[in-house]
Amino acid sequence: MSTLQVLLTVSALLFCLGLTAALTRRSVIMILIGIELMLNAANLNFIVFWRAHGDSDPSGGFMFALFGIAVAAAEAAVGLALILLVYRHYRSTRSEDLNKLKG
Amino acid sequence: MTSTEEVESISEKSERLLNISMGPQHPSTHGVFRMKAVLDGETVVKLTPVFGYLHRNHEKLAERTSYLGNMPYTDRLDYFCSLTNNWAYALSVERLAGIEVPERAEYLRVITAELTRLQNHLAFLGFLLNDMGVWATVLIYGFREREKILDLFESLTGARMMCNYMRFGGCRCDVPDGWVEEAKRITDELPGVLDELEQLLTDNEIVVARTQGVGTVPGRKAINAGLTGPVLRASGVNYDVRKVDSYGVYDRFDFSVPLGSVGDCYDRFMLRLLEMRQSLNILKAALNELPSGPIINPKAKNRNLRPPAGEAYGRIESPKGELGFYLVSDKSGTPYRYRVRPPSLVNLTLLEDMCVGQKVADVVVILGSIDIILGEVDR
Amino acid sequence: MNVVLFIIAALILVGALATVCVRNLVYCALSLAATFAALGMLYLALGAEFIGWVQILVYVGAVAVLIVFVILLTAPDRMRSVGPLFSRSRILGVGVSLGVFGTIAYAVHKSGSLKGSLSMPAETDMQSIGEELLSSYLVPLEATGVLLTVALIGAVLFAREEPVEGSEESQESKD
Amino acid sequence: MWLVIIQLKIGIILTFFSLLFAVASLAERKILARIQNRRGPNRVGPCGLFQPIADGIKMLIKEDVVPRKADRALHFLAPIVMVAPMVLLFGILPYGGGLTLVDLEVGLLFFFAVSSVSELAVFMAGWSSANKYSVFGAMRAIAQMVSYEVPLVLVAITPVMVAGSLSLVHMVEDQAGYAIGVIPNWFVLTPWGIVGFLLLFVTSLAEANRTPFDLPEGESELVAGHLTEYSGFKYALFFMGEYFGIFAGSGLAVALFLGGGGAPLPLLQWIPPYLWFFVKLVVLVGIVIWVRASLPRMRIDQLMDLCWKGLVPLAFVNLIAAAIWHYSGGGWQGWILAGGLLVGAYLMLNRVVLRSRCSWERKYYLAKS
Repeated sequence: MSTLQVLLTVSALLFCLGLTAALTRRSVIMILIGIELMLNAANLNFIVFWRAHGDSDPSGGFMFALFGIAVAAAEAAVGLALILLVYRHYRSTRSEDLNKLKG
Repeated sequence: MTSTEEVESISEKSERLLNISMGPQHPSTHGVFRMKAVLDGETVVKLTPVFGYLHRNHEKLAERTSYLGNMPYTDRLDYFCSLTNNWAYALSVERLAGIEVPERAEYLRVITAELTRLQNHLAFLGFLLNDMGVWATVLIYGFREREKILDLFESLTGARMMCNYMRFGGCRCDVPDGWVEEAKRITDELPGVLDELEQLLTDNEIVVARTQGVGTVPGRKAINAGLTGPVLRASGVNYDVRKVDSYGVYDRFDFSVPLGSVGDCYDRFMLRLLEMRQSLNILKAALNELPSGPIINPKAKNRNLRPPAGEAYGRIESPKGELGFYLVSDKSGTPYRYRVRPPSLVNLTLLEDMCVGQKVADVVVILGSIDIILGEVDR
Repeated sequence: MNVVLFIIAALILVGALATVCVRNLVYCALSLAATFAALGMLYLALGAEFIGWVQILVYVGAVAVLIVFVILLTAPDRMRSVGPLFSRSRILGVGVSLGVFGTIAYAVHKSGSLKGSLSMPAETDMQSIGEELLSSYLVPLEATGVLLTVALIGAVLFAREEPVEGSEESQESKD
Repeated sequence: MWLVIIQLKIGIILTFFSLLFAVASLAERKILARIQNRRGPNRVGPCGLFQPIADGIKMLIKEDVVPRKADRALHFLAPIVMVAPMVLLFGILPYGGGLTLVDLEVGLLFFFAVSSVSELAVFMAGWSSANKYSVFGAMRAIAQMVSYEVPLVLVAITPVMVAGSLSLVHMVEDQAGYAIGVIPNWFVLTPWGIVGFLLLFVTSLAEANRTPFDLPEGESELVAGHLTEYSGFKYALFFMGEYFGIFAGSGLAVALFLGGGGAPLPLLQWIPPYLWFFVKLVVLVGIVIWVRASLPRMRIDQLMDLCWKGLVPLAFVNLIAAAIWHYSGGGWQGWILAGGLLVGAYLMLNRVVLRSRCSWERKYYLAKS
């Protein structure tokens, strides 16, 4: 396997670990953490491909990763604010307790 | 809101409330005082003062001790102001036994009481600013001046803090040579120091921000809670035992009582500064007019005093508020009942009302602005 | 060079694994921070200096700290939690993840265009990044700015506390 | 060969800052004492000069107390996570004269990225101690550091904009030279520069948890905040991290606004630049100590108000003022336009922030009877 493939596999593993966290953990915070891991895996892909195909497009992947980080930061802020709101309403951060549409 | 509703609303929010116990070992509770605080984030929701950690059985001890033997115990009540404690106790025993006090002794009592007020307020400013986090700077400036006054006490009474100076019918000893001149020199220096403190503190933006609007007590509420002293006058109530009772020879001096308008920590802090200036006026006049004569009524009996049966209440304006001693005599050599009305304790009654809704950091400032001494709170 | 990359990659995977499996939420958040830092190191090692430091600044310095802060706010007493760690759908979740991983890994392994080695990093000095951002990427940049502002306002609105009955207001009216 | 030189440089820089830490801890006590009419430590060695050594020995041999319920691993790691990034920061400061260790192209970004790691250390310390005061202090510290990072970065961007580079070395080069032959071209001598320098100084005080922003360890309410359960050498490490943070912050201010190693007068250029750098740094550290002796602590809501309603808007205005200054060529028009903008913004913000709570004017009556 080439280095490129190894790095892409790492990224895939990272993504799947994030997915596992998001799908299986009970805490809402852990779901958010899983989503963050998945976003990071995507960013890693951008950087790796930028390194691999930098000759044709010298800044595309780089910029994509940059915007990805900015958007992920916004996502984290809003997500955590939502978790706070949910916690205030339900007094819990376990996903199973959040089963009502109306409080 | 009634108390049951309050409890319910507290338990409803309880999951995000934080119970902390400030004290009895805590850097800024002025001794072994404890506050059980319930916090919602930074805001105080409920606060319960707990005291008694320094309880020494003062009142019961006094009922087993002779009248004169109690005098040194009173030093230990408010250990910053032993001379005013002495005076309040002596005053009530004199009322109980009907003892006259010679004029020179009255003047000496006024002088020592006002000096006590000055040194107490100087230390108060320092401790209050310490509670705001100035790392002892103001405290040590205040202590520098306080030391001079304590030196005066030492040369007069032999002790710096536990003076044990008053006797029934007068004072224990006369002033040593040059004492009056030294006292005059120190009183002449103090206005400059006060100017300096006022300049540094009253317009300091952080001090203003930390104290204005913090722990506000409206005048009527303060009266209902029985507050006295600068804490009451900061709320705009004109009540000063020196004016109301004009005990001793206070009616001979020209001084006024500073009054605040809002009743927050800033007013309490400013009132102390203003009161010190009035004290200086009294001191200056008293030192100039100090009459000659005996310092103690020769007919007064101190040892083996057996006052006639009855009761008496003597009160004075101590630096912290109205300090009173209530005595009941059954003609024996010891008081039948001995009760202290400590201003520090009574002024604490509104602590929770002042603190609820404020931030945690305000609690220590409010406590500092009330100016308590645990020796007097717990007795 | 490759050895360094492999070590960092191993760090990332160990960190991510710890994040997913550890019971204590605080440990999860801290190992997440470590994973982020290791990712930043990987970017540095791959020659993306700017992205690497931005990654550490944004993820370790802001996102991880925010997560930790929210953990403190929501479960102060329950951080050493009891009860099952995973939800009822854990087997399904792991299955889905394994399926996704299998698909991607198969594609990566079989793809012919990925056999080549990494090329030299393109020249990315700060000057050119800045100029690119303000020329060809101006619209995305502005859009990101708007998005961040909206997110900021939204987060503040969400997290803002509605005045609780019987708190300060009624206290004041009582006097 | 270059490896030896680099190691030599690292050695010099680390030795200098460790020594400065010892001297500063003594100087802080001495200066505080002088300001407070005291003498300060004067028992160990001549004039108390060996006090830092005695302190160090005491800290080293002191019992390391860890609360029973504490999380031992994190409790142990927190001081290390605190100090390590702070040491890294010294690597990129532009001392000049060949002592500069690394000239990172993204130096400023590196600075903020690495220093933001200390927030996690504070959290680890507070949470692992299993003490309510510790957690409380840690939450305050995180809220404060995250908030003050915003104006800090905004202010640091202004010189980046004018110098056109993130490299600290490049920024110092941009401030070299003298106007009219005597006045140095430091950024602090421009309208946006002086505002930026003051903002940077204030925000670094807050980032380093120093008075008047030392709420996280505000001893009058929180005992010692996140440091409550620390003793012995772990506590010393935190103390060291705090000091290193102050040094690094002062170094950043020197590099961004005070011309790095540039001499204040052309006449004094024979003194090597790194000496000038260290002189400026030490002066700033002295001011930090002076501030500690003279200001009370702010309250948490006032702290946040100051940040979000005062410093952040002012930092934005400063950014615009710097742009105006840059495009107006920096002459007297620049002074009038940029200076006017900043003064106007300051006056407006002053009204908004200060008027919200204080009523300044108070009336006191003197009752005669």
